[in-house]
Amino acid sequence: MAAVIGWRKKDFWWQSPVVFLEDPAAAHRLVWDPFTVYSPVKFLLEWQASCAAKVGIFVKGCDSRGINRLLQDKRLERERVVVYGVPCGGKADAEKIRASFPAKGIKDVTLLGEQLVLTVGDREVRVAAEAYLLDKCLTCRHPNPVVYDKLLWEEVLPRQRADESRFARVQAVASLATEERFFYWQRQFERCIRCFACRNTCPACNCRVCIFDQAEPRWLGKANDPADTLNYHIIRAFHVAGRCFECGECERICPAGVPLQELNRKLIKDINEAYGDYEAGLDATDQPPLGTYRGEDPAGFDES
Amino acid sequence: MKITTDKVNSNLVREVEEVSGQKVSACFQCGKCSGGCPVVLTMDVLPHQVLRYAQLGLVDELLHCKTLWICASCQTCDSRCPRNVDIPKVIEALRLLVLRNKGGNYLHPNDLSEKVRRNAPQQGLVSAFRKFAK
Amino acid sequence: MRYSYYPGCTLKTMAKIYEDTALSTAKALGLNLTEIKEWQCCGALYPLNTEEIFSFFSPVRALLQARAGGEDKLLTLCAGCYNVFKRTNKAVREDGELRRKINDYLEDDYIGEVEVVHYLEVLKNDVGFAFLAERVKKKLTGRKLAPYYGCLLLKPWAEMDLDDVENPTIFENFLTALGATVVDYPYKTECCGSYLSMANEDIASAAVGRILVSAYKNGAEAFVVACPLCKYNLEEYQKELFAAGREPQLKLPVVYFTEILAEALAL
Amino acid sequence: MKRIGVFICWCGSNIAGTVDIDKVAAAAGTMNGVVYVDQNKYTCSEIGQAMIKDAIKEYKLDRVVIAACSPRMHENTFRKTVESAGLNPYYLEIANIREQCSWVHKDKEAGTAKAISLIRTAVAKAAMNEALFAVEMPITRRALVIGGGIAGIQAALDIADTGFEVDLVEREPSLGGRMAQLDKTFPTLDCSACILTPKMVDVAQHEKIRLFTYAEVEKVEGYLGNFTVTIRHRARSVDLQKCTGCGECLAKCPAKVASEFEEGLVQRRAIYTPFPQAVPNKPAIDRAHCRFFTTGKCKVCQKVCPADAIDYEMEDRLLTNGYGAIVVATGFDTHKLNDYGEYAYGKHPDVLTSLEFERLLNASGPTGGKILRPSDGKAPKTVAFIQCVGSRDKAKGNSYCAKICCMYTAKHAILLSEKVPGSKAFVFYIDVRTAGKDYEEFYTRAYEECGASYIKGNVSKVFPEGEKLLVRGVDVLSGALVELLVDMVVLAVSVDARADAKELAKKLAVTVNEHKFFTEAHPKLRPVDTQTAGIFLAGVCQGPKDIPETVAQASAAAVKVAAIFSKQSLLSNPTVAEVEQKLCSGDMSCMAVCPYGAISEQVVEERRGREMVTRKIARVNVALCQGCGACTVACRPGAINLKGFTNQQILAEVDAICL
Amino acid sequence: MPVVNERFEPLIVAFCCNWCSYAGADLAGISRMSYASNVRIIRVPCSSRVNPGFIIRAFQRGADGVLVAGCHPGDCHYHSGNFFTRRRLTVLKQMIEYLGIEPQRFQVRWISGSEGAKFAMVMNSVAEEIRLLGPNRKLRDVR
Repeated sequence: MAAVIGWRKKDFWWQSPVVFLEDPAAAHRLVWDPFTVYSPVKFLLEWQASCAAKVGIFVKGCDSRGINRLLQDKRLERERVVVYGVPCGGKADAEKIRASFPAKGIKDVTLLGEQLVLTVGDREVRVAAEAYLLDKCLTCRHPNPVVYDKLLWEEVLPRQRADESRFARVQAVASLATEERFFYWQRQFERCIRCFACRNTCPACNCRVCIFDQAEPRWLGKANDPADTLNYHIIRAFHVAGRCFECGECERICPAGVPLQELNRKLIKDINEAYGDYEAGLDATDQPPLGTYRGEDPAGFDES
Repeated sequence: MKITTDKVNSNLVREVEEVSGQKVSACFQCGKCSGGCPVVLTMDVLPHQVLRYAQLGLVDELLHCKTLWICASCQTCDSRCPRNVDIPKVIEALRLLVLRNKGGNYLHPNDLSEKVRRNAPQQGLVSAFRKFAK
Repeated sequence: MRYSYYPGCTLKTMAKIYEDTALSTAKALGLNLTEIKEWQCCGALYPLNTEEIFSFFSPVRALLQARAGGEDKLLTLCAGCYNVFKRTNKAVREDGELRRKINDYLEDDYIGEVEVVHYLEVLKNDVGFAFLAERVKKKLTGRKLAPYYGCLLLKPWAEMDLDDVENPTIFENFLTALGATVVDYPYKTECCGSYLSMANEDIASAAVGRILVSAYKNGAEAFVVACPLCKYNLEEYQKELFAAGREPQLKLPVVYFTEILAEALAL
Repeated sequence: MKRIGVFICWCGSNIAGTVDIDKVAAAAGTMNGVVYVDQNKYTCSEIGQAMIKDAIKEYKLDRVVIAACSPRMHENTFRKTVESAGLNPYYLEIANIREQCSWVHKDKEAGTAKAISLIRTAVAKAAMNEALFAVEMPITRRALVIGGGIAGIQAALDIADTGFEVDLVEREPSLGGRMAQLDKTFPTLDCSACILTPKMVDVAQHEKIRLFTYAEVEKVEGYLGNFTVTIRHRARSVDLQKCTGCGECLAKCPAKVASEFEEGLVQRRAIYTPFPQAVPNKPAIDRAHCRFFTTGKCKVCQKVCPADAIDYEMEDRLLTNGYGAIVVATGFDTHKLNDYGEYAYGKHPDVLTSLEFERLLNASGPTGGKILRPSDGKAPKTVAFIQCVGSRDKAKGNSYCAKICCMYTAKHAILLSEKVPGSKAFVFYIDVRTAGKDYEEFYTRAYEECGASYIKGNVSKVFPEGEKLLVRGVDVLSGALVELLVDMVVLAVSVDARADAKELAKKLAVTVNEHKFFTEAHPKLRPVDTQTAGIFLAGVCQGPKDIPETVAQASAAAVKVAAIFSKQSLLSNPTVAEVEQKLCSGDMSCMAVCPYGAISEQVVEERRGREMVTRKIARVNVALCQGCGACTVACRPGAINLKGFTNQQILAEVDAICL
Repeated sequence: MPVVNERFEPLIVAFCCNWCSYAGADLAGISRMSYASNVRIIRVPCSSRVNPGFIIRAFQRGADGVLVAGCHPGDCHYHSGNFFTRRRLTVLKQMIEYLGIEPQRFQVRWISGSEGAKFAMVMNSVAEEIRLLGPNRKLRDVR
């Protein structure tokens, strides 16, 4: 192994970004804390494109499904990666913590079982972790890595009721009337600045050259036109249809707070209902639902 | 007996389908159910005819037939049905339509014979009352 | 080998001999059966409609008890209970809608973790008929026994999945292991009339008659059964047919397979 | 900038009646890139075409738009026109202003506006049209026929009679297939062997046919006109050159095994010819049962062989040949009865399958053509025939109708009445289906003249009652129960696809349906083609059918093959998919949706920085691609494009049509 | 004087597969079945060639309705293309409805080469539905 990809601590308590370590002596810099939320998976693409050596990678449950995503898309050579699986009890939401505690005083945050331990000044505060976890972790159904070479510790139990909350937001939006739905989404998308962060972080968005970056033909206008923004979001969601494995990074990373999971999960729900339950990222060898069919498939339109 | 458009479109057929979870239109009348039924001899409407009647909306006739009280739910018929129709479930739905009406009970504890009262296993009694009374 | 054990109503009363011989033979074969706590009647019948939810509560509670007891498998004897439990368990495992509905009413969530087995199945798969044959102390050589399956052990086959529904062999192999001569007759899976004997006795009587005559003609000396209701029907109507003089030769004892097993193990 | 010429056709008054041609012409003149506009009363006429050619030369046009009738009508005509003027035929674009405009709109203003819009769209597309070229592909003029039953025999003979070479591969030691097992054939009752055997001999003697028996297809590569097929010639252990077919060995072999040809009713030897009229009439050693091969001792056959033809050392040989086309004719299996315990098959010796009964009828069969009960050798007086065993049964068997059972059961009932005087046939059926020439009459004969009783109702169970069989069912027409004590029960077993059809389909890159029957390219219009060009279907491997249908399909397949071979060379379809290397991520989403197996992986070398690296991308085989474009949508980055219908072209059309 | 409002005439872009629906449109023409002139057809080899990007682009450029028409399931000239179409466009349609676009705006229909009358009827009904909805403003470019 020429390097490992994991997380390290940066200056502030809420920063644990992804790091590439090539020097074994620096291994102590790797951390596992409530903020190691960033997905390391897409860094593998660059690594494998630029270097023939093996690389190690630490993955949470969600990240491991990203590994399967890349494997299924033939974008990864499995034998060139050593996957360290890290069962994950959920990651903390710095915003939620800041809302309850004076940010300045916090020095350290750790997760102990179901409790979050905060060092505020020289005090130690213990609170129930659930209220401070990221929303996406509360609906996580596969906290344990589904593909790995080594598992770092014992598997954790999936969160109760994650199944039921999975489509709750989708159902809420779907229950609105057509016009209300349009205005709801208009309000969401008008904040979008088309920074493409959602695409860039998404392991399912792994094309060498994204269609939105092409000039000939130009599929997406460059001007700040609401219709182009909608175009972007429709096509992005369509491209991950049947392939999105619900890591939720797109939504979490969005600087404008666009609830992209509500769109991704809508497609998942529709596909499951029409074409049978399918969960992306669990098996790298099967065929995603839009790449296959059955003669008796139902249709979402008039087939008469 | 007469088949009319009203009967064919009757809500009762839909109710039977809903309660039973079975599609009566799936039956193509091969009769394999009736041929294998161990208690068919005393039935007035044979199992395949139950489905035929239901397909054509002759539900009234079904609600008054003896067959409902003769079927033993042994499931021989559905285990051989080439169309995957669970006939005992259809008969059960019809039976429920009768039982749920006032005075619809078919069996009362006083009806039991002395022999049954003395010797019958609980399993039989519980089964009989669940089938024949509500 | 350890199992949770669900006896059911009939085995505590009319079919006490079934339970007694089952427990004694199990012990002799090294099977550890623990009766689950606080069980109720399983309902005797699996609900055949889409509207009944409450009928599932009793079997699911019993399955929860079995899970609480810590064993993977719940052993049953009465064919009626076996039918109800096996199908309920499968339905809970496979039908998410039903599972949600049931769990909404129960104290604890059950998702079908326990495996429901019949004692015969345990003898075949866990003990093994070859091993059983070795443990036989008193071979039943020369005994011509007619296995009678009835319906509940086998049907519906997609849910019960115990044996081939038309040509089952588990009873035959069991009896062969005990050294008995198995009587093959085409009525071994034909229904005995079940609960019709409570209300429509003539019908049950006719159904039983055909089974009796076929077994007798094929040389049977006794019936071996796994269901108290089958035993009742086969015995009662045999008496009647005999008394009425219609089938004067018929005097075939009906015994539970556990009684035969106890005999072979010399208990 | 392109130089586009627009030619507007009046089509007499067909277009000019509802479309203001002058107005349209004026509008066309203002469109981007249009340098020339002309109109003509009939553009498809010779004068009209000459005008186009002249204009192309005079005005140096490099793209041509013709606004006229549907491209489905004259696209090829006009492509030739522009080609003869020196342009690539794919520089042409047609605006359909007749079928889709003038003929369907009465309002002249609206019609005119729409015609302008359609022409603008065609102009926008034409500006992006590129030269496309068909690739010329050579043809190997030898056909491969897989399967030596009546379908394969007929296909091979018909191809060979047109003068082309054929290799016929048969898995068993002899030609013949299912038809060889049959006694008489419906509805004429002529003897199966009498009409089949001469054809088998013809195959063996035809100078254009090479017959490979005891051989199987191992691997298939290539495409229409150029398949490369590896055939496994299984070790027969008998040298066909030396063997004279004297049969000495057959009598002396000590190892016995149930005869497949006789449906297990009798035994054959380990060295065997399947049946007396076998072609080639020379034995093979079944090594799985041969005493020498299983125990190392015996060699009796070698000792008795006067021709020294036995060769225990023989090994499988893999031979590879080139073929231009393939006919698949692999036939069917009969349905296994494991799930039908209620019929007591295997429990009572007098419960038979229909194919077993067929052998009892056959003069060369185990009873010499007498209908006798396997249990006691007596002639049955009453026989129950049960239809649809494993057919029309989605619970335990095949959901489809096996098509042939109604007719062969009528035949069995007729033959029973002829062979056992005073006998009685009961036929239990769900529906009787006799769609075929003279079929209904044949069925009528069974119940009217031959005394068969037809009972509508599926038998529920057969109870062995001593020597007899109690058949229990119901007559659904009268509602009466049926309990018949009969001497024999014959089960009309369903027709299954070959158990290994899927493996063969995979080798051939064709598909099977959910029942494992090979899928035709179009259910109505291309029932003989597969969706892989150059591979054709004959007989039951495509779906249940009777002998006349099988023969007809085999001959049809032969014509399809001959049509290919009669061409000088093959031209590929130019509107095929194309991969742009720099965009392709290599995830092969395109491959999953391609119905023709036209997409495969290829390794390409690329410069990255200073070094050369390799990676995998998609590759389109232009010989296989039919140009549907399903791949283009599966490809997220748009790396795979469809020539003639590129993303650029269609987006340009969309932009123009919305103006 | 009463003001006569000009009737709204929607623009409908129809992507038709060459083998069935385009042939159906031709048949409607050959049979002289008149239908709404608002429909503009773009010919594609197979409905599976229709990229969702084309559909969105049409809306952006001002189409008030988009129709994709292909062979009936099982009749695809290319064997399986429309089966993929069915899955893809079901997903797309349900998504854009979820985003608040009226379901009538984007439709998918199976029209065979022999269904000229059906082609005309579908065009009329789609045109009428869209006319009632009014112009597409939600997905249209503002510039």
